Amino acid sequence: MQQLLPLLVVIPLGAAFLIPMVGLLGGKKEWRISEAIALLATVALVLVSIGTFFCPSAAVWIGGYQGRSELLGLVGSGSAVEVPNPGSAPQRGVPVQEVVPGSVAATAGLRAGDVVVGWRRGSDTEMRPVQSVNELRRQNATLEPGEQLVVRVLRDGQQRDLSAAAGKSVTGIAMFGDGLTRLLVLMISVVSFAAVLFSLSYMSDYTMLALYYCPLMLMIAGMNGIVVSGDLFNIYVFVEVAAMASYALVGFGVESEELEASFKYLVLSAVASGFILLGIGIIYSLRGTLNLAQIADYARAAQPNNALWLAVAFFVAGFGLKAAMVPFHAWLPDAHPSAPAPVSAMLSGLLIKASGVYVLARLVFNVLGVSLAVAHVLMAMGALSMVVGVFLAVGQWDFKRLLAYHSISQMGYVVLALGVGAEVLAKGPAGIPAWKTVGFLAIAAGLFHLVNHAAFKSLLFLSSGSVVYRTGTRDLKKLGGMGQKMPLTSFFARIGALSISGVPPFNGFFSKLLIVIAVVWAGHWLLGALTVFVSFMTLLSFAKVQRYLIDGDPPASLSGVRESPLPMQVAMGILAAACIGLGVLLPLHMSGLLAPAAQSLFDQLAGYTKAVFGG
Amino acid sequence: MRGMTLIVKTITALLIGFILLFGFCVVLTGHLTPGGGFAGGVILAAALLLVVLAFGADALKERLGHNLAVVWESLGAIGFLAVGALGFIAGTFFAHFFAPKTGFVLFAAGSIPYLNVAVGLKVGAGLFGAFLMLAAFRETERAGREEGD
Amino acid sequence: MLHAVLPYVLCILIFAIGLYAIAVKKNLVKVIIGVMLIDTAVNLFLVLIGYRVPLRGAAIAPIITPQMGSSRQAVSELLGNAVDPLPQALVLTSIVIGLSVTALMVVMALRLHQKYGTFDLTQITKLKG
Amino acid sequence: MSATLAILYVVLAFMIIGAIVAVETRDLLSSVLCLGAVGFGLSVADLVLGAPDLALTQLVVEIFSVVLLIRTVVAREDTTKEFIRDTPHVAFMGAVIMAIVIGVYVCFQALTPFGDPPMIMGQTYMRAAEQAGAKNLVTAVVLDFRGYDTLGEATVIFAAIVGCYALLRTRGRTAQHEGHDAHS
Repeated sequence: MQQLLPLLVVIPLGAAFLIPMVGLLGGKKEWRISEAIALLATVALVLVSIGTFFCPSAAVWIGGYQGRSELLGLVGSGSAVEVPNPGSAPQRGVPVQEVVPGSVAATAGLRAGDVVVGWRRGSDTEMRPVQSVNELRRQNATLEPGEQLVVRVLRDGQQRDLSAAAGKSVTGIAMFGDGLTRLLVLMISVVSFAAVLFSLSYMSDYTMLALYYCPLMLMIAGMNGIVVSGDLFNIYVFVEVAAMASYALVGFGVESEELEASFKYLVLSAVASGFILLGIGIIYSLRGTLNLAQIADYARAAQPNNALWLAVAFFVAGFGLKAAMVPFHAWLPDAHPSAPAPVSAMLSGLLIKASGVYVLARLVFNVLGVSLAVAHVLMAMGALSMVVGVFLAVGQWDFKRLLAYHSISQMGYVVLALGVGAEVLAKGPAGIPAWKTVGFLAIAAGLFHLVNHAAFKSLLFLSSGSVVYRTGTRDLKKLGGMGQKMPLTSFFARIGALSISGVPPFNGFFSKLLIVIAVVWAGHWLLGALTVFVSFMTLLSFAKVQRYLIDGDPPASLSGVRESPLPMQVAMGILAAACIGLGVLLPLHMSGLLAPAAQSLFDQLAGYTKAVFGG
Repeated sequence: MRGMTLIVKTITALLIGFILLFGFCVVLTGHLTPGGGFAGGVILAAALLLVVLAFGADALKERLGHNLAVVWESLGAIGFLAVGALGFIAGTFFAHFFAPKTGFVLFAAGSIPYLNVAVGLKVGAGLFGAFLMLAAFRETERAGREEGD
Repeated sequence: MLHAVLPYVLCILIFAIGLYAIAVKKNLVKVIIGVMLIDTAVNLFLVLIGYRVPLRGAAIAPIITPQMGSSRQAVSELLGNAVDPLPQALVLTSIVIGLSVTALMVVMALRLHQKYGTFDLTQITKLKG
Repeated sequence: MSATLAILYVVLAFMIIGAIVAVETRDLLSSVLCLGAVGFGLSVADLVLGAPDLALTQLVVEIFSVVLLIRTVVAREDTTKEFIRDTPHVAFMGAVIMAIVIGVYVCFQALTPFGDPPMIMGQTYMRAAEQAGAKNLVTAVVLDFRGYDTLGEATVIFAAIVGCYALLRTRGRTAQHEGHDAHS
């Protein structure tokens, strides 16, 4: 893991930096060279992501030097206040509200209810009056090795001196891989391999392909960077890397609609970034650190205050915009269909998950802590997305736009399941008796549907690309009879359609079933019924696709259409195999793939901190 | 782009050396004084941009067209990645692979000066290349419009 | 206590003005300006967060000057009073990202103007939705 | 109120006025110039708040982006031409945004007060950087402790420039594409 995690970012970045240099100097063969580099890089990524399954979870610290603990672990009122001191004059001091277990303050023996009135460092002889908690934190962070910080506390009317030496920790940016990371990394590398394979034939219509493969690699690097990162600002940077590459890819055809969609996407995404960065600023101001595990450690002890709620609201708005959840979904139906088909597959299949839902889930479950308010917001957003997305999809005649609306709807399932999981965990034993099982089930079902959606939505977008490549149109009214003309493509499209509508042997059925079970078990009968209803609507919508795209006789204008080239078939074949495999082999991959991923969210704050700091 | 008047050209010719020197200075002493690779890179790009504005886009085309600018930019990016990847020798990505030197000298502070140079190269070449590309686009657009009229 | 919050709120006001421009203005250039205002406000917010009131005088930048030389005491006095360098590092990154977004937006505006002949967003409407 | 704070308020007021004028003025050129003034204000604020690195970078970047905007965007339209009207929901949006600001004001009462940051990671970084030999501690944080972030930042601008190149191609597709076999 030590070496493998950075490789997940280094490989695609290296490829991306090489491609324009080699590509633009390569003359007429530029696209061949770019293709070769991109294909090699994605194959290497698939191998590395499989390799991560054979290594134990561990944190890697990127940059910096070995340092000392900066975790004082003391939660109290911001600045000193006047406290009554029975028997003598009142003193100024900082009342301690809570102490983080395992931190420096806890080892020193501080307890909630103490009042810190003074401090001195190892070499000082006199106690100094304490002004604020932050002052203590600063002093703790600057201790020399072996030096001790002594604090004088007022406990039960008596003064005592407590001392503690700082523990060990490290500086730099954390990279962290657990079950969830492994699952997502595998998903990203397989889908992007299929997309690059598909691009080999599909992109031959476009000009200057070095400028296509370079952003594609950057997008993969960005998504891998998000998933393996253990640092709040680092996540933001890689979200921006992936987004910046995707703007260029959405507008790659440089036609009016594509540029317009790209501009809309860019503006809304820039607003989302502003919100996210404000949230990060608030978190840094409150906690003084950006490391996710350290923030989680504070969050275990501190009561959330208004400022923290504001940060959470900013995160929900920002990452909700990136994930295109319903109040913020306006850009997705324009941006995803406008991109070239393999890019649509990656945007819908991967990007909204990695830079939206994954980050939101990680922050809610592992970093900031689950709470009823956030859980209800997630459930509302999920349910709304599900319903609104599917109703908008049913009326569409543009094949790719229809698929894009279904992306909103299907991601609604994921967010709903995660929201139900968060609600059950937030209520804890006070809620339903089997809260552990139900919470775990809801999280696992949500993550399973996330992976399934990556498989079948990418497959559907690739098959739409295959149709567009041969016929030049994606208007369902002008299409038809593809079952005769393009039998393999139609076969793959059918597998994708059956999976997304939740027909039994395929993966979509199992994940939707699990979601319905979890939602109903958690006591939300109405939401369960809604989930089933939306699934039925999805089936209807894809029956329409079946009717107008595959069945019937081809119109006269499409009489010369042939099956699409081999690389496209192979790419779709891989994803179709994934759709069937994820469904049929559920008992097999449950223990190795899905359960560890769900476990890492289910362990919440304590589990995450423990896993990062190693014990 | 035709360029500007003789006065602007003369002043630019006099100033350009100093601006470039200042840019290099900011890049190289980033670990000692305010500034660093990014600010220096933008200054370098702005200096080249001044040449283009004063003398027209053709003045630099032979020495630094926009394709060549991309190559320089990629080189800068690869350099940054390579310094990071050399850390694999010492353990992991971005680990310190040589002992840092202290004091007010040019090549102190571990890998920081090398990273500064890489960033400066990347940003300078990249921004300038983008500006050249914009200028070239304006040219083709204008030509297209004149044909159309 | 007003001064503990007011700088932050004024900074958010700039953010809100940017948001307003994006939501209300129908001119492409005004939308670009709105996005740039948002970037500015966020950068300012991060710098404000790192500010630390020194014991006396003006804010102290986290830079060791040759005058301090190798005097341990001068250096540790600096470390005890200088502003937080970490948010500054974040802002440096954020400025670069803002510049990248601006460059890309300008290019798109240029292409859209070439296609439609106007910056008026009410006329750039091939896409519905 | 200290001198620093007083200057800061003046600069902030200047920036807010600049922002309002930039958004509301009808002339695009003045609008862009006002935006430049806001950026300049930020640069001054950086100086006041003890961040000379940022002041320098912000100044250079602001100049670059204003030149970019004027050369490429404003120059191509008669800037005083007929005014493009706003959406009809101006009052509503204004109310929403005032609500955001008031909400933020209420919530920020619980934020760490201005001028006393916790500086937990910051202090660790400063001391370690000082031992590592960097004199400009910000550069040490940017390129050493958070060098990985800076790699990401370099990648962002790389992506943006490659994106500019890609979007400025005069033709996106090789031929007017109608499907490979459709036109038979």
